[in-house]
Amino acid sequence: MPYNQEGPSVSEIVIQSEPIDVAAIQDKLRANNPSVGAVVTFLGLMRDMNQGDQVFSMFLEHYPGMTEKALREILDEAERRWDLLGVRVVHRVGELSPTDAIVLVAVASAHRGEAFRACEFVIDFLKTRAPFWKKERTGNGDRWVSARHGDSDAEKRWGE
Amino acid sequence: MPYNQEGPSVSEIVIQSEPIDVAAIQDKLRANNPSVGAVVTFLGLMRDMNQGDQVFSMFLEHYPGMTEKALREILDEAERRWDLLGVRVVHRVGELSPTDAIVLVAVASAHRGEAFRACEFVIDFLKTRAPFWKKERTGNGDRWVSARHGDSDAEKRWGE
Amino acid sequence: MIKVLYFARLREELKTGSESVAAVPDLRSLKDMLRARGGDWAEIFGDGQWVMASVNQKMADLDTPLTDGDEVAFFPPVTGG
Amino acid sequence: MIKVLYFARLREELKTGSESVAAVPDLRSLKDMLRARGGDWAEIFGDGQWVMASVNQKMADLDTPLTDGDEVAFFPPVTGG
Repeated sequence: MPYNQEGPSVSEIVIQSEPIDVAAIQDKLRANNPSVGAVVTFLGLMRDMNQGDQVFSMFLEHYPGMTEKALREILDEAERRWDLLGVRVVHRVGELSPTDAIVLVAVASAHRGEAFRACEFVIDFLKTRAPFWKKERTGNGDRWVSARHGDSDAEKRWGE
Repeated sequence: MPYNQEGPSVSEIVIQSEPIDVAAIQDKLRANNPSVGAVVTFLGLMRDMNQGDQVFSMFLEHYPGMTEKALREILDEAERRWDLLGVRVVHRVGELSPTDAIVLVAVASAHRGEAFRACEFVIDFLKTRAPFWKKERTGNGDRWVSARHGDSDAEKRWGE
Repeated sequence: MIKVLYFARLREELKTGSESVAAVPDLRSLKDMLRARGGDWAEIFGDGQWVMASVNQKMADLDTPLTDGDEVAFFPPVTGG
Repeated sequence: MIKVLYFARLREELKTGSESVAAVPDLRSLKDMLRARGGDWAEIFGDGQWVMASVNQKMADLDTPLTDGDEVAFFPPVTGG
């Protein structure tokens, strides 16, 4: 594996209540690094409909401290599996509105295959292992969002 | 399939010699559309090394007219295969320098799986079916870049 | 003592976000103790409920041993991203 | 007449970007005709060379029929993206 276990991690995690500055994060990942041949970015956005109901707003709760540790484990595993030049994960918490970006995962590497694999790996594991919980404010009252079976299936694709 | 064969295409193709405004394209894909739950963006960048040689600059030639048709076929196929809310492909031609973005593929959909699949599908087929050719200016003189076997292998994953 | 945290739906239904309890040998013993409180506690920590847990901020299962001073959290399946 | 275009390395080695030739029935006949010119043409359109072709801006193979007025292009394997 090309990953140097003793080398510094190339990944960075931010949990914030402020909006995500997508352009700044992507620019920083590629700036001044002419070894980067591919940047793959996943942006997860708040939709205004869920399970047939109109959603007006959302509150994102998390477990401070554990959130960062859980994400760090996922990113360390991604760096072990693929040869990456940079990874950024930014997740919002607090109040969100439809069309707001909830999470960004951006991965830089020399070649596109590694960037695609690592980006999808990180979001798949974030969805099942990072302690965030969504509460939706809908026309039928407030409700906690239930975990989707599709998300644990998505995680299982990656083996152990 | 949820794709309406008679409906208008949600995809847009631009071939340009100007730098790619990544942020503007991503913003436009999600703006005012609260049905978008995921945007996956691939950015292909010029590296300063290729096959062991320093690369100082690059010239990208294309086949005007056919380029747009070839990309249109790829995007139409992606729209048939997945339920997409928007696709943008921007490819640069002419002179490029290391760290310049060569190509952007951005896909918006309700859910992440479709956006990831469609984004990788489009770049895999672009690499083998769209008429672009790179000429590198290296320390060992100018040279046309050779097609990579990995690219035709990547295309084959998608079947027919 | 063991610090116990509750998040999201659990925090709301149990009407508490954190408490301290006497040390017990493992997560199973802790869960049994909480269930024995009855009412909402019996329901939430009863069989067939999908409650996740962490010990010292790492995902844990019922066999995970506990030590005095540990931080345990109980929460519903996560739904971020 | 058929319009024939050459791109990238082919255009440079053949020292021409476009020309018009008399109509022939298919792409194979056109390739044979170009190869018969000898020199660089024989080399580039010879067996074992990986040259791609399009007819009216769509990827084509040697069996693709040609009609008067068609636009044919020959080029190396593509390397964009």
